[in-house]
Amino acid sequence: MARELLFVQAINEALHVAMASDPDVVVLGEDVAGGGGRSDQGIEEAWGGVMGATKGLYSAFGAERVRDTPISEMGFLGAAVGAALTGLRPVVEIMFIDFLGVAFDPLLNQAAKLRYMFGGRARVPLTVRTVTGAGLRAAAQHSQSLYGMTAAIPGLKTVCPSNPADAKGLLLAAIRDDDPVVFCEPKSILFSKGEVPEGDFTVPLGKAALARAGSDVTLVGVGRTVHVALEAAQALAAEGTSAEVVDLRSLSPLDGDAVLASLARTGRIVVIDEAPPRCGIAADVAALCADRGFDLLDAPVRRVTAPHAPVPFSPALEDLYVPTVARVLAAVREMG
Amino acid sequence: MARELLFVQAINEALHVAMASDPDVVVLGEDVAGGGGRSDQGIEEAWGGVMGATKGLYSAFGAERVRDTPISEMGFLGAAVGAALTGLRPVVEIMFIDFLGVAFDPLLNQAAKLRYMFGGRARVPLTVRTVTGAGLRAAAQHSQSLYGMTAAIPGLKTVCPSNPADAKGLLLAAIRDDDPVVFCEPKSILFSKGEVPEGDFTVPLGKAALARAGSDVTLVGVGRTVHVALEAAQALAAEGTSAEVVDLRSLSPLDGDAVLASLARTGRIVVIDEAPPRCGIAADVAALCADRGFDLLDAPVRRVTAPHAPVPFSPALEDLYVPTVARVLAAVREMG
Amino acid sequence: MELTRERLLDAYRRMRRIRAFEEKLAELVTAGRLAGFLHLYAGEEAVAVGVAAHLGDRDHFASTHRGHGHCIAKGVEVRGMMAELFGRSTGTCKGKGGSMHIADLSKGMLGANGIVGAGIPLAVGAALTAKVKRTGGVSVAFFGDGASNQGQFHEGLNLAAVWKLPALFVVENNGYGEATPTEFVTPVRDIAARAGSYGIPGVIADGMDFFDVFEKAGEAIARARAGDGPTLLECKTYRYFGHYVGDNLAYRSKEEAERWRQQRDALEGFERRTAGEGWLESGALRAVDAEVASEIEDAVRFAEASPFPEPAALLQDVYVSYEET
Amino acid sequence: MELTRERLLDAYRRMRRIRAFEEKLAELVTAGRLAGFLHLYAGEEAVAVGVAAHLGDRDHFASTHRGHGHCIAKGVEVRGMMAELFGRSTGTCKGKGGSMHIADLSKGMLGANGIVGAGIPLAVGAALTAKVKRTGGVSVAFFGDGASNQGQFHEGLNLAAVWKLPALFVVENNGYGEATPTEFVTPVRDIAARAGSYGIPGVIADGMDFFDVFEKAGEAIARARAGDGPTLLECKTYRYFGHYVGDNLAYRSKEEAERWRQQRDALEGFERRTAGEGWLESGALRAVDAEVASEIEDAVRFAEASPFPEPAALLQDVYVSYEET
Ligand SMILES: Cc1ncc(C[n+]2csc(CCOP(=O)(O)OP(=O)(O)O)c2C)c(N)n1
Ligand SMILES: Cc1ncc(C[n+]2csc(CCOP(=O)(O)OP(=O)(O)O)c2C)c(N)n1
Ligand SMILES: [Mg+2]
Ligand SMILES: [Mg+2]
Repeated sequence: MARELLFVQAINEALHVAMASDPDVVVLGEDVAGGGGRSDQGIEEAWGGVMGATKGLYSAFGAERVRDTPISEMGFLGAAVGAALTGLRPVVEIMFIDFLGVAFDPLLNQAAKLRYMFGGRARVPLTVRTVTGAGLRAAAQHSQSLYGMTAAIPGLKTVCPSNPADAKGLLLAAIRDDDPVVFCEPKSILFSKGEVPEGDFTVPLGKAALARAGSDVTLVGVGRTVHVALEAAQALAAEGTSAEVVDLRSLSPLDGDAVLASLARTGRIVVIDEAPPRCGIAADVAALCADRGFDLLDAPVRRVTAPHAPVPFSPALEDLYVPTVARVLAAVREMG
Repeated sequence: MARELLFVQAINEALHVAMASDPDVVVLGEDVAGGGGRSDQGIEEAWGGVMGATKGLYSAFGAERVRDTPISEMGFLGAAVGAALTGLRPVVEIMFIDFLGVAFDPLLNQAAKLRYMFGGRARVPLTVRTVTGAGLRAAAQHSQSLYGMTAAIPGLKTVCPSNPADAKGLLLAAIRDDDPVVFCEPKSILFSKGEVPEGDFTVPLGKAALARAGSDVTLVGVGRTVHVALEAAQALAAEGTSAEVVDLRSLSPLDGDAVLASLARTGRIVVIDEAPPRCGIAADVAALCADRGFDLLDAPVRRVTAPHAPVPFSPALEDLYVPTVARVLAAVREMG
Repeated sequence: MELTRERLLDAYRRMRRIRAFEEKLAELVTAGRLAGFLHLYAGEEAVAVGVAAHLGDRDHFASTHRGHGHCIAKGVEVRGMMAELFGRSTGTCKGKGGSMHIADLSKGMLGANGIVGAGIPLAVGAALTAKVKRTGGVSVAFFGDGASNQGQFHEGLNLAAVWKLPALFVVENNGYGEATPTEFVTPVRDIAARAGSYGIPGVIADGMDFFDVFEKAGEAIARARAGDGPTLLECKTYRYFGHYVGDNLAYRSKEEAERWRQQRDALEGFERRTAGEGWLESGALRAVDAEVASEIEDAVRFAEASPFPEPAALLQDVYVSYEET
Repeated sequence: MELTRERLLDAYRRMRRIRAFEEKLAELVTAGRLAGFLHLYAGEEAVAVGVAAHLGDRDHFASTHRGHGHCIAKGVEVRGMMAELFGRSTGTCKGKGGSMHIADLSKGMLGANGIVGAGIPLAVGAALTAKVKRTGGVSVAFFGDGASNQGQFHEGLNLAAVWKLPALFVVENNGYGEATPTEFVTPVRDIAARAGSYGIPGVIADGMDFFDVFEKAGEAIARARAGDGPTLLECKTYRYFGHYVGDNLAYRSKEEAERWRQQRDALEGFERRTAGEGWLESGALRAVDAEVASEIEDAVRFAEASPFPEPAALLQDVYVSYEET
């Protein structure tokens, strides 16, 4: 039987594997060594990242390759782009995806565009790990799911795993990919467990996973909402409705074929996303269905998303903000 | 007969009207006074903005209200948020929308969220004017159409006029609105002419315009692509197809009812946008049709957008990048 | 400004209120009665209060993730603050902001802020309003040593300097940004030295000493009000608790923390000084302590008895002027 | 590094090549033969060439919107550059980048950059690579006075300083950011003073004097190569043309521009000095002038004769490793 790890431990393991197998991999970010390396004060390992994802890297790989950065996301992300351009393979931690607000240019105008602007004569093998999503009472500036914005940018790739095994395999794939990848870790499932293969393996970028097979309706999820979809599918099964669950995993490239293949089997589709509805992944998948999947559709394409509002702090409101199983069930039932 | 103005002159006129009618309106941005005010050197008015949109404001309203800023978009946009919060009504020029890369936080995490986070006990009457779009050989970092990203952010409004009259009326509405508004000026039509009413008038935020009535197919455009749609409609008319053209004008709030009303008349829809296809306005409108408009659809929802690529410099490639009339015609014809 | 007995007692009350508020929060979280990310200000009281003692409601504060102290110093009511932390509709922000977003514009409090460095431009903007509208107000941005490495620090100070705005920039140098020691990430010992980049005064104060902060902030605020532009004031200080409640503190030694608490505590220092000079007798301070303690208990009771927001609040106040679509 | 006759001639050739390239561009645009946003470097030649004279292909340059001079100084071929500006497939970037994005990693040229300040972190990253991979390389970021007010300047210099990276930051202070005079937006006269914020040396050079730039850059580069960290080098200079070709120049007087051209010109100064010291005779320089002039003519012919990119190029090189969907 395979062993179980927390999502965050799977990330940690992937980082260890990546650093051990390639000396060009460096890890940069706030508190990634977390004040470690002060042996004089008896402080060798300290934090290992605010979530613990980089624990042990400092001891294993040293100060040259595991670097606590100043709180200057634009500067160190931009530096990582320059490092990637010249021969390193940086893995950068942006503590919360919300902080792309102060670090957007290196992704939007540099990492994503340099290869194209330079006529293909450059590579930017950069991975940006970041934490996404609501559910932890962290309020409006620490709870966003901004992966729709990075998926919108040509030249970037974006992935968002829903379980520890994919987290490990996709992170290794992302680090070894020669294009810049934004790697999203949903904070609400960061401390949940799952089986994770040992050793070195990758999950390909750009491929969705069939999380559950079914025939009456397709539920599409991303990260945490895959679990919402699975729970809803279980509840629907009890009512005699057979739901298929597609875990997008990669948001760019998007595995449109997998979505359409599922739609061909079911004829009905609900897209579930933690982000607000406008111009996000849910709209994107819906648009795909309305175009290439039009002839397969037996019912309107429904979206169960957060509302068009910032994330509220109050637990009473935050619990209403995130997509729930009940809302998915209601959407499916309404379709008839 | 009403007089004709360039789009940029209409903007300029709106700024004059806004500043004259409200002493709290201030204009901030790079080169908005353009080095003016050095009477000792005989330099009273100089640039008035790189596009000339702020010409004459410095002479008319003085150094206290018309301010050349350092090249520090995050700083002065953030300051504008603080000023809006405390009683001014700032109009900020971000020279090209691409520069939101270095100025995203004040929009994403401050302007858009403060009112909500503060329980409604604050207002942020801020207008951000910015230039968008391709077509001027300005390459990948000066040609983006990022309004899908701002429309995705709850708490912000986003508008993008297609003609000088709307430019004037929407800008006055945006400045007087008590919420933060991103105001997009498509650079490819900035120097094109149109009739503009004199004096003080507004065009409401959140309302689309019917640019041309028709019965066979709906063409939805934004900014410059409204003109692509109108040209395509004319060509289609010659073939006996009657196309209706909807000018979105407001991207957030989106006038979904207007889109659906048109779809109800035509049963077929093509959305035309200068931005790449993923997670943008075109996908958003398509998703709306696939959901609330599903029963009205007689054909797949087609999108004519830029490709999923950065904007190339070479004129030979840039001309292929932007949506063309030919591609719109092909999309309509394919629908049968 | 003269430090009358009344003003001294008021300063002490604010410092004690901050301390008691923060200690109560640590207790509530540890007991599982309160959730959320809480960054406590205990230890740094002299900074916020030393500055606030010069200001009124027309003046503005912009704060940080570690904002409770600034709020209390600026006069925000603790009942509303506590209810906010409990996510109740009676909170300062109706429960929608939480710890990192408490704001009260009626008191000139522009908000705590979850984005490191983001409060700086907000304060600059409030100073611009003061200048353009001639309100006579001064605007203060508080931020950490870590924040002084952010672009927003540079851009904000540059803008305020070049426009000679009535602003004060207070950097609270507590030696750490989360777990990372300042010297790992900041190549200068004194952040005040960065004032040189903007041609403005850079001043260092003992952030554990109310009187030192009071004096130096007073000079800077007078300068700002006189139209002579901003000042960068570095206050050397220390946070007693972890970065947030729950922090394992693996990055600093127990001894270090004990040393600051025992040798440098702002409240004890205040008491020694005011007693030594014969300004305040200890009975008066104990009376304040008792009042504050019951205030905080009352705030907790108020918070816990308050209702959560109605579901409709979810979609309210996204905008001033349009309905949700 | 010793300035041999060969090195002097090489430096002169690069400066002349920049001047001739830029003058040709102004001519082509005015004649309507060329489109695009072109920011000309003419006037500032001594800066790029004075720095580049110390460097080889393992060393990196990160540049700005005003990048042609840096590219030429770093050894990028003018044929490819000219073809790039004409949008041809034979361009340095196959016509896809244009003036603001010319890059040639084989020459250590990390690219011009359309985002003011964005080249700074890129250079810092290249310096990190040099340090981690022990290449012995040094990384140089060029940027304007205007860019020194950007957050990326602050964050980039701080990072390089705290990590003691082999980097050099060259601020080309030409008195304007677009139309706005430096003193409108920058509260210090010498941008070199900002080095104090990072505990690194801040040095001022005469950006119109190749020899002064050469000497001061040399010291900084030696420091960087020795592992002693970065330097901020401010070069006082002037751009002869407008901000871009087409600029109406309403923001500066004709006399000011004439004064710089007539009294401070880098090429003339170089010739006076090398002639005065008896290092180079004017015949040798005129020979270089003639060679360069024909090189540039050849480049224009090459560019105009080159094909535009094929339509398929539109979707190529968005990614290394996936097909367009
Ligand atoms: C832009 C941004 N980056 C990172 C964080 C995460 N974070 C929150 S507080 C903090 C440390 C701040 O250090 P400092 O400015 O010294 O303030 P202190 O906590 O010591 O009061 C960090 C890194 C954030 N909230 N915002
Ligand atoms: C982030 C950003 N803001 C604004 C601009 C527009 N812009 C291009 S060049 C320039 C002036 C730059 O001034 P400086 O740094 O002094 O360089 P110079 O042009 O004088 O060489 C500006 C404002 C930009 N390209 N990027
Ligand atoms: Mg700190
Ligand atoms: Mg300049």
